[in-house]
Amino acid sequence: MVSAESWIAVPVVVPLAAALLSFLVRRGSLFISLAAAIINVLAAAILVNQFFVSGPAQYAVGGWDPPLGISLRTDGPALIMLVLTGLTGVAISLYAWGYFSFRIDQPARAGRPEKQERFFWPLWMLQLTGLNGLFLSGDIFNIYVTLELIGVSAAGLAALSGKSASITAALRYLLVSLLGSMSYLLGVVFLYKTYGVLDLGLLQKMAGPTPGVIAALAVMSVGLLLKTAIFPMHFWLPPAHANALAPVSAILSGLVVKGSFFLLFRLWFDIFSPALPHTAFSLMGALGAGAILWGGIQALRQQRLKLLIAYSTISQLGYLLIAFPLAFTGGNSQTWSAVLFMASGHACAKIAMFMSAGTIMLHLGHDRIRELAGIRAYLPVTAFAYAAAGVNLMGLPPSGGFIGKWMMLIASLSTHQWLWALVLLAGSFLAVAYVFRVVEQLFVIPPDAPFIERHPRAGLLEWPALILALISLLMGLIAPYPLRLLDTGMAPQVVQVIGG
Amino acid sequence: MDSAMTIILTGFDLLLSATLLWLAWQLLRSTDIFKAIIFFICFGLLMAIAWVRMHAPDVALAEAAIGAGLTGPLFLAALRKMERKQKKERRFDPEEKRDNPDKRWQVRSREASPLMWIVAALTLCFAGLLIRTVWIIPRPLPGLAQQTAAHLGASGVDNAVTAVLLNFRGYDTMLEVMVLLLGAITIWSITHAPFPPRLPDTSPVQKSAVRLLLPLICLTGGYLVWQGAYQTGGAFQGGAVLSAALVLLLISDFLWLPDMHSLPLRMGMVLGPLVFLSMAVLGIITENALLRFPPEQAGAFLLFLEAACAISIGLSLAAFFAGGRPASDLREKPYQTDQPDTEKEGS
Amino acid sequence: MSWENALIVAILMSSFLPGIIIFMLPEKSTGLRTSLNLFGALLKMTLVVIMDLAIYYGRVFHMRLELMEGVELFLNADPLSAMFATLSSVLWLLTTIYAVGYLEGSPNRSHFFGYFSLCVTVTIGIAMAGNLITFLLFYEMLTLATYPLIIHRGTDEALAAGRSYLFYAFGGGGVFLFAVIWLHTLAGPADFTSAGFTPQLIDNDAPVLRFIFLLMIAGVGVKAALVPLHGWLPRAMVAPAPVSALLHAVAVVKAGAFGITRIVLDVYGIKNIIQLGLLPWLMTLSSITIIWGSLRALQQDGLKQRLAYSTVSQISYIALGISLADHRLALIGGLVHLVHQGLMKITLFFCAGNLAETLGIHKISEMAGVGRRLPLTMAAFTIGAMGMIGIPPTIGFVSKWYLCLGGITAHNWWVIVVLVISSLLNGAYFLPIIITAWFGKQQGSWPREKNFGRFETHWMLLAPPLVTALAVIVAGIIANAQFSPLAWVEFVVQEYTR
Amino acid sequence: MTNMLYSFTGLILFVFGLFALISCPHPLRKILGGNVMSTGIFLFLVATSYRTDTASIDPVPQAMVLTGIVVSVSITAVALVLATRLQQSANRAMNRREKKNEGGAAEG
Repeated sequence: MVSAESWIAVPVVVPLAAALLSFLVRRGSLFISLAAAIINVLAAAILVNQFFVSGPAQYAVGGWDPPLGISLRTDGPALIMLVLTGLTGVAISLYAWGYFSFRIDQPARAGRPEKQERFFWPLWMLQLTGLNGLFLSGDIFNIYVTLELIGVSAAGLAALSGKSASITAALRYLLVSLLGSMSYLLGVVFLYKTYGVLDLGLLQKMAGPTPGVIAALAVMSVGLLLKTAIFPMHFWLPPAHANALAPVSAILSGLVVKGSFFLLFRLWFDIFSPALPHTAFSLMGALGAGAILWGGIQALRQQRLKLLIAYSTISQLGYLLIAFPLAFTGGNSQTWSAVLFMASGHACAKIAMFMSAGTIMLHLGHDRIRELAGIRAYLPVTAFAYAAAGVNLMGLPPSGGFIGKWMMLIASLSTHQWLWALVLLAGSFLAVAYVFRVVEQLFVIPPDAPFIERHPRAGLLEWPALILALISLLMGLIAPYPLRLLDTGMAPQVVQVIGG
Repeated sequence: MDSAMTIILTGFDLLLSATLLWLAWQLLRSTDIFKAIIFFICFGLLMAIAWVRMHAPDVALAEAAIGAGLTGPLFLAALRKMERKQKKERRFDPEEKRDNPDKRWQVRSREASPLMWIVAALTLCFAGLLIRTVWIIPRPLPGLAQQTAAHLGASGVDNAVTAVLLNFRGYDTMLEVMVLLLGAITIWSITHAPFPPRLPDTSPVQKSAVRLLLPLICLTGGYLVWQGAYQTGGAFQGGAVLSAALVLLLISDFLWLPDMHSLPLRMGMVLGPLVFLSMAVLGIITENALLRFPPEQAGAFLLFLEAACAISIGLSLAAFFAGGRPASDLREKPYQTDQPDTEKEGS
Repeated sequence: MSWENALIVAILMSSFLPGIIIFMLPEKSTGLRTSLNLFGALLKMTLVVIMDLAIYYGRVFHMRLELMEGVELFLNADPLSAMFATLSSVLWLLTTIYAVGYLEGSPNRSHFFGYFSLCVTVTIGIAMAGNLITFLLFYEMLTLATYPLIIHRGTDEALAAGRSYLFYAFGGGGVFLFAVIWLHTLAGPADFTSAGFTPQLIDNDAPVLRFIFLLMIAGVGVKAALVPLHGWLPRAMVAPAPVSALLHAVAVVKAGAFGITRIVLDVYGIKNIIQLGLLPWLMTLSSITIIWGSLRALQQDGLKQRLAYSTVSQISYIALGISLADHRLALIGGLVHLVHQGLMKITLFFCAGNLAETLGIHKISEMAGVGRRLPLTMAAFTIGAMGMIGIPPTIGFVSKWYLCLGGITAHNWWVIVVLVISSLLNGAYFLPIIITAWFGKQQGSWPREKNFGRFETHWMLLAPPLVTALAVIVAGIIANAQFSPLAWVEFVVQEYTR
Repeated sequence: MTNMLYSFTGLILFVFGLFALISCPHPLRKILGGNVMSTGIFLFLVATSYRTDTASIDPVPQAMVLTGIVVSVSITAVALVLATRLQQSANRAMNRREKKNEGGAAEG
């Protein structure tokens, strides 16, 4: 009989099957994918439940235990990301349904939206597979394969709109992603050369500050920072995210960068933290500070909504890096769980923002910030969703962003690292400025506002965005549950290193 | 070991390494892209020799078939498509682009750029650091050789590489097959195969040659798959050979991809991944673990798996070569980039 | 859940839920929206009064929700919160009636009333916040909830005012957050009980604690419009009159003043704050604000601008009273002004709104002879202005009287001087208005006159200022009755001077 | 000895490819660079586990390289198609422009 442990395979197997089927049979690919997304979120819930009952689990694929075989593992960080992709996955699928049916109804675009929709579903399902595989994987080479799965499907999704600008961006993205994963693979080789194993758990037990580990971690981190679009290696992100179709922008900005960030997080905190010197963490923090300020300033200068949101992604990713030095020296073991908490809050908010931007673009035909006024009269839910998601970016209570920022500020002030605290605050002010640049346009209705026809399916576009925005807004209130997940998922060794 | 033999081998190693590096340098720095691609093909063939020297015949075969055999033609086909028809330009050459109004990839004078020198210096430092690290890492560990050997009996095949690939680390391979399919899906989503045909007229000699060769190639592919269980070979090598057959058919006008119906193609492409996935799930149901095969029947399972995968791999690789989906796949009229983008979005 | 908790939740929900429903209502369903609004406001007022009684008879209202280790939401209704909550909910009811009349027929009312309801929910949250984090939560949310109201008109001027409001409010919010976290790392997570202030901490970290105090005052001082952080307030006058009333009397400015009170009395505690020697700083700051605000008010010709600067000045009476926190009478004077200023200022803003809405008058120079056209409105205005100056028997007199007594018992002549000067200035900027309104001669026609039939203006615009004007006098006369504001403040102060 | 030699060759190939990927403007050259890079890593990986004695050779790196080769050919193919699409639309734009210029010259 099927054992309960096998649920761990579901988040990989089900989207994969959906991808194959939706490529094979075109009719109903929407419903196949939607069903897969729902099963995926259910599986995530079951895994969380199992985790609370019996703690972190390891699963040997093919019955071969590591180091010979590949293991899948569930622990706090993996589960929180799994739940995140599960929830946002359903929302994105619903949104994409509305999005494509909206576009197909517009006769001017002969056949193109049909093509886009047809290929969107298999690519999106493969993306989901890759992400889930990455979160669950316990093997560094297997992670490489999932990274490539993510990278290629992301490039395919980015190119889907078919415009020259997005093709250029997709090609650049693909090359960057290739560079990133090659660096990662080089690191894998170094690790295998040093320890002769590929399993994360075994590596964690063996790792020490040897030259092989340092070299491996250095090249892996550079590759992953590149893939995560951390300043100053962010150049590829804004064009790729801003020129893609709206559901694709949401996937890229909300989930794909989080995938490689998650890996970075796992390597630095979970596996190799004993091997790393303090300066390395400070360097990460410095990159983060640069990202926050640069991304924020660039976001202020943009004239197009989607570009603004894309630059805000760069800025927000900086927060996640600033947490590195703080969690290392901060004395508070909660700081590092704040990182993932913040990352998931940001994912929900950013997806909601891109969804709203897409809805606005579908209705208006453009996304020039100065000409957005009046849209609220026809799309009130969208306008509100954008603003609510903005609250998370600004880090105001009770959003998930606030909880993260609170923990980081506590850590920086209690260890007298004033600089990080000032950068955090400056980033928040920049966020206020760039969020309200748009919100003030969305919230007023000038008397001469143009009339816009609302699509009958517009609800499918508006409500998923609102729900995700509200999740990100109210995440602070349910913080104990995800934090408990992270707390119990923390490996004892890490507590000792960071806490002591 | 005989000392004379050692000296010869060392000399061979040195020569091979030097040639590889020289070829790589040439292919990256030569002014003409066409030449660069030819260098790349040579590079791939020499790499295959290097793999043999490393006692990695499976990799050698894959490199020869995929690395040089398929990737090279892919580049050539891409280069050909990039050429402008109207002008006399034989091939797309960066040096010729200087006085071109299209500034997209205009080459800045290479020697003059200080940035280039900085990048070069940095990469050089990086190389130095890497080599130093390798130098100080202690002698490599045995790795997983013993573990693999110990469990080889239960894997269902005799070839250790195949055992690792399909059984011990079958999960990797499953995802990798998906990456291959993903590549094909992505290519289909980007464009469709060139239309109208760009190929020169095929001579009758070529046609009959292909007719003769075709069964032979298919046989070889099948044999490689079969042989994978015992010696060098396997689904990827076999699939690559199959794809060569398909490519031959394509370029000699036997099959014209735009005319082909898309459903059988899709079915063929999905077949391998689907079989792989079903077996994985079957493992959960019967053996209580994802991708676990019953040890007694593992051999048969793996053979079936490899055969299915080889077909899909062959089709996917051929799809790479064709460079797009068949035109019949579209209900819409052929995509025309000549028309300016009608969508306001993103402009 | 005990009935006390249920009551707290019900008080918050009684405006939150109507707000959410109003957002979803179509623009046209005016009747339903108005009844929802009024129902919510009445319900909230009733519930708050019930809570007041329960508090008076010694019930404790506590409600906690832990967010993470050391961070919890804590709602706690003590007499001080009850005072602020009562003020807000009563004035909200009146403002709602007024706003319904004021905005009749104008577009986007769903949006407006939705945020209006959220605003008061958040204000009640501020009133009942039991620790700094909860306070911070609602304090930031208040900025968000008021912003759409300020830019409601959608003109460029309104957007500019909104930007300046955001700049000040979030600047203050950021500084406040910084200070809260700093204090948190020093004194640990604490409710409003000044528990973390151990003697050692004060000995070791006195300069840091002083600095944090300054940061905190600066943070809440933005909303309380302390000079030099008051710049947003006059600009925000472009918003519709009910919003001005809300900003000045019900929510924003009051929240700032309430925050100062909380920081001094509950976060630091009177004893510690005296030990740290911080009260003279606060006194200097508030005195400067009082004088400066009055001087600026003198120069304004726009009626609402003059009222805005008058608020800047008047709010600092509260801070002035608190800066003498070790003297019971002064403390009473300061705290009771929280209520009194609200009643008086809302009257004035209602009247200013009536002038603008009925006759199109925005400037003082246009007001000559308006007393004959709008006698009731101007009567209410006169009463409000009298209160501001501090003429008996209005409530303004009561506040100033207690402040003076406090100054005398503290032998602090400085306070008396400030009070006298500011009262003279109050007279100087209010009396001319009253004189032109009643005795001036109308010149030409009114800028933009509307007729509302029976009354001088729409009854919904008229009733609220009359009620509050009446309250200004009645509460002054019966200041010693059992449930007058003054009596309640004495009940509040008992806790702090025990 | 052989290990080291081929490891170094692999690493230098990696760096060559990296340099080309970063600095060459032409997309085909970038993609070639990527291929050289990956080949370099594969060589490094397999060279690490090389033994003169065939029986004790670790098959895992070889399996990894096989996987890697297939992944890399997929990426190459996708990148090539993207680059082709781009160049084709650029060519078309150029042809249009030239046609327009010629037309203008004939009229003038």
